[in-house]
Amino acid sequence: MKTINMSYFAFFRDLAKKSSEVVSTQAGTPKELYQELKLKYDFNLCPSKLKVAINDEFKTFDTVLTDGDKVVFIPPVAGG
Amino acid sequence: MKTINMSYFAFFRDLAKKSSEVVSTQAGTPKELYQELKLKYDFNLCPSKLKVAINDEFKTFDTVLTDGDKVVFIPPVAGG
Amino acid sequence: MSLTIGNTKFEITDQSLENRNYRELFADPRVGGVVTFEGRVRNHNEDKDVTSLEYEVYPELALTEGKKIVEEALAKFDINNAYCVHREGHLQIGDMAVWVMASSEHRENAFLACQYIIDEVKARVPIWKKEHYVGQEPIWVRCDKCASHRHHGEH
Amino acid sequence: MSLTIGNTKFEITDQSLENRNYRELFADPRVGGVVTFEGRVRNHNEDKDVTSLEYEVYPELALTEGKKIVEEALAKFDINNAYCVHREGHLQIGDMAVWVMASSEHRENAFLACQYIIDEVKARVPIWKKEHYVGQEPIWVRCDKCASHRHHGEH
Repeated sequence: MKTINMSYFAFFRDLAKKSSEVVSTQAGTPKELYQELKLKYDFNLCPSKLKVAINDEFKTFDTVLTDGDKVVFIPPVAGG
Repeated sequence: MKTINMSYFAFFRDLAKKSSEVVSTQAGTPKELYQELKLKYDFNLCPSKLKVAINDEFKTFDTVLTDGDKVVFIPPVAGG
Repeated sequence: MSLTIGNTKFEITDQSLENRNYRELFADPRVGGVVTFEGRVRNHNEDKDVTSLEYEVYPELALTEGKKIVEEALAKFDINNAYCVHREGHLQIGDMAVWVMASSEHRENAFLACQYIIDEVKARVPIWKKEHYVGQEPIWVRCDKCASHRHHGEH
Repeated sequence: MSLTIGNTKFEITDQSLENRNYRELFADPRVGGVVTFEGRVRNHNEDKDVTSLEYEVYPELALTEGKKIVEEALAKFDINNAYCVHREGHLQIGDMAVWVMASSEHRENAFLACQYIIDEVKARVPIWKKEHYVGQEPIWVRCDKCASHRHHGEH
């Protein structure tokens, strides 16, 4: 088990009803972690529409997660 | 003979040393009028680089001049 | 609210963008052209009447990604300076949401750089907007359409 | 100096263009994007050091031609509003010589319209500039090269 520091923004924050939490998980990658959170919070965005940041940098969904990582799932952006 | 109200701007005003004058001319078109003024004031811009306005509207160099017209020869513009 | 000058190329603020004085950003005497883009909150989007907008920002990543975009523009185009500032928080119709500036000796480069920055900021910087409507639930723009809406099918 | 609003699309002024408030020009709540272009006096042109610029205007024709250009932009592009103001008189390095604004629902149209207006104004509106240099006679820009320079050959 590893500890991941999740932050939730916008669409995901509304569904999770929180902006951050610490999760204990066996997920090895963001892809697996998203599947867990999808079940937990009814996250209903297709993974193909998402990006992921690990420790405040964009990473791919199959990056290996490390204990203590900060992870943010990024729904389609809409600035401007 | 007809009477033409000339206005001079910029490059031509500097050469003519005046910003307007009334000229009496037998020139039938701006093309002929420019040849006269070229001799009088040493206007040394090729006619192909110029435009002409009659009564504050762009016209061609072979427009027929009418007594009392206001004529302006327009050197290459450089706004902005 | 301080004016961001010098090395800062991208900024997020919760303060109004009106009445800022940006003159220092292009005080370089070589500058002949300055192009700016202001994005403002419209009163409609597609067929819906919008009443206000909430901008939410992932600040750490928005700042690094925004700065990267402005630096890309500086590298790609022959410009003297470029800068972008984006609002966060709750905005009303007509409020300025984003401001972009590019300055150059020759104007074509400033137009290209300014358009590049706003296009990339909209596509890449982690900022989201929730639109509020007359008589409808607010939605997160661009998230609504890609959600699978599973609740709608549950009876 | 009054702010030109309403039907006036093109203006010539002998007053500074700094610190004007143009907000009314795009107060339309449908407007999502505002693109502006500022042309400023550079300290060089080609290989010469410029110290100042004099703008001379043929006012009657400049106003009708300038207005025509802005109206062309309004007809060609899907924009809400557009406007241009040009200085006359003696300007110093860094002074704003021309300001163009185009506003639209979608930003691409505002970029296209703003660029169209400045390109056409520079090409068509009867405004001339005399550049002053360090240690050289001033010249009327774009007239020097097409003059036949007959005096140079007279000995």
